[in-house]
Amino acid sequence: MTESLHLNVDRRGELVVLYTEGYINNQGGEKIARQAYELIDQGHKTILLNLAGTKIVNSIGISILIEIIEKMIEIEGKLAFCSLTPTIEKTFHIMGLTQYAGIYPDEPTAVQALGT
Amino acid sequence: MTESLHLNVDRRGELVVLYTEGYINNQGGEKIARQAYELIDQGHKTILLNLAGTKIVNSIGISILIEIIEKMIEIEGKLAFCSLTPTIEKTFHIMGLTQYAGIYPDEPTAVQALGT
Amino acid sequence: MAGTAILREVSLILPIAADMEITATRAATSVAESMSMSPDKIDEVRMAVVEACINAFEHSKAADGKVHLTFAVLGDEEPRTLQITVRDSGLGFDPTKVETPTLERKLHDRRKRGWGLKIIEGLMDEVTIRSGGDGTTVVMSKAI
Amino acid sequence: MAGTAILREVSLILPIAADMEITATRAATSVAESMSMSPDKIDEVRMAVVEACINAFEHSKAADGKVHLTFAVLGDEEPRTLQITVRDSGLGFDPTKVETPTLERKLHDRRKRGWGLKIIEGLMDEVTIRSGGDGTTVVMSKAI
Ligand SMILES: Nc1ncnc2c1ncn2[C@@H]1O[C@H](COP(=O)(O)OP(=O)(O)O)[C@@H](O)[C@H]1O
Ligand SMILES: Nc1ncnc2c1ncn2[C@@H]1O[C@H](COP(=O)(O)OP(=O)(O)O)[C@@H](O)[C@H]1O
Repeated sequence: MTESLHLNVDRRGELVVLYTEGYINNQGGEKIARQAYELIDQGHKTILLNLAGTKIVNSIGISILIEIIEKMIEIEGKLAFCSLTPTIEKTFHIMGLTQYAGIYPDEPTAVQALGT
Repeated sequence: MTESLHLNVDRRGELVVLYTEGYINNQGGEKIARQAYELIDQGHKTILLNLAGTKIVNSIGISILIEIIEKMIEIEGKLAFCSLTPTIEKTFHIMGLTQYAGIYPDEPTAVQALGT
Repeated sequence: MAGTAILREVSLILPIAADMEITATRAATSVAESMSMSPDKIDEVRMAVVEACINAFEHSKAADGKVHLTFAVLGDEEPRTLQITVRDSGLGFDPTKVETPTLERKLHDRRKRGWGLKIIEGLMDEVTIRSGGDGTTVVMSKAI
Repeated sequence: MAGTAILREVSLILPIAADMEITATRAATSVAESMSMSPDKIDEVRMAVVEACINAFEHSKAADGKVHLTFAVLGDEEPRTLQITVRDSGLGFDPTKVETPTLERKLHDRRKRGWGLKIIEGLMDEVTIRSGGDGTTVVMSKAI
């Protein structure tokens, strides 16, 4: 198939970085959400999604990410994003997502800003 | 435009290596031919076409390469190819081009075989 | 008038099937590249095409199971605008009844979806939607 | 019978214009990837598609200025074969009158061209050509 999403998890204490590779569509979004809820259940409260490996998303996939943001607000955690393509970043702006999730140009900047 | 061919020339005494980048169609083939005839006029008799940067060709482009082979036979020179995609190599076999031009997997092998 | 003649047009008919929107984005990319649109703009076009396609896939219930696309290069002498039409022969909907989503509201809503049209409008220069009993046609364009 | 049902079909109409064969190869790639064809085979399909398109572009003189392609995924339950049709409504030709080229002869000929059909036949599993006063249809297929 075209591109099914791959996910790599890097646990760094409280912070977890999730590296995506491929299309964040319905299935891709679900995969990220399953992983995020597992991490939240394990006590992690700060998740950084590094999207360097994702060149394409759709609104169904992003809607699922909004569910994670909602959960994070509930538990007073944080979901942040880094290394977005200009189009994905623009899309997040269009949706107003930038008000509820940190968007950083690259991983070092994100990690520093998240201060974990 | 989609892909107009770029050509890099590396003169190494008698041998000249031409590096192609892009689509070898009508215009791409003509560009290679113009360069090859210029080199032949300058006295170079062995030309290696390194196609590592070419993922697509068409039969019009290849036909123009056949003109170069004809010219090489005339002047007792050599045109050789290296670093072809499997499909381009298969196409050269289908056309019988391999009988009149050396086809090598990579540049070192080609340079050694051409013995210049 | 500038920018109104169709210089070139590519048509594509896709079956309603998983990931077929990717095929649409590739056709869009080819046509956009052929008019030397910048890579960033091409990428925005691709995203808009994805959204228009998945809407047709998901909502149209088109009996023929197809989505029809055209990619038209508009211009005078030079290409100026890429105009993309995404058409289905499905149930249609009333675009004026679609609520504009806001994240604030969506965060408390059960339904997080409903972003496609807003994204399309945000990424393309012009968007018009015609929809009725014989289906939906989204016409969207972007200047190079 | 195995391999005869059309599981999915994508249609593409291209204008006769420079580099438009690239758009065709991208559509072919998408459909071939969706049936998990190997990259090497996909690449062979691409080359055959290029040749069939440039033939139609160059020789058909089709009055509508268009080339019509379909990419059909054939199979039983699983996809088995990619069948590509390239059709023009041009002048047509008599395939039986086309000489099979050999490099030996071409090296001494003024006309070095004439390889397209041979390449298509060499790269695809099956090729049939129908041609007449109402145009040319090349149907070519490759199993995954
Ligand atoms: N092609 C279509 N056919 C029928 N209804 C559509 C079509 N496109 C959009 N709609 C309707 O418009 C609504 C909003 O679409 P959109 O903004 O893309 O968000 P979503 O698809 O996530 O609901 C859809 O829920 C649907 O009711
Ligand atoms: N779609 C077509 N319409 C009309 N004539 C065609 C078409 N395809 C092929 N032909 C004829 O068949 C000949 C052989 O085609 P081909 O093997 O592809 O080589 P070339 O295109 O280089 O001549 C062409 O020269 C042309 O006369």
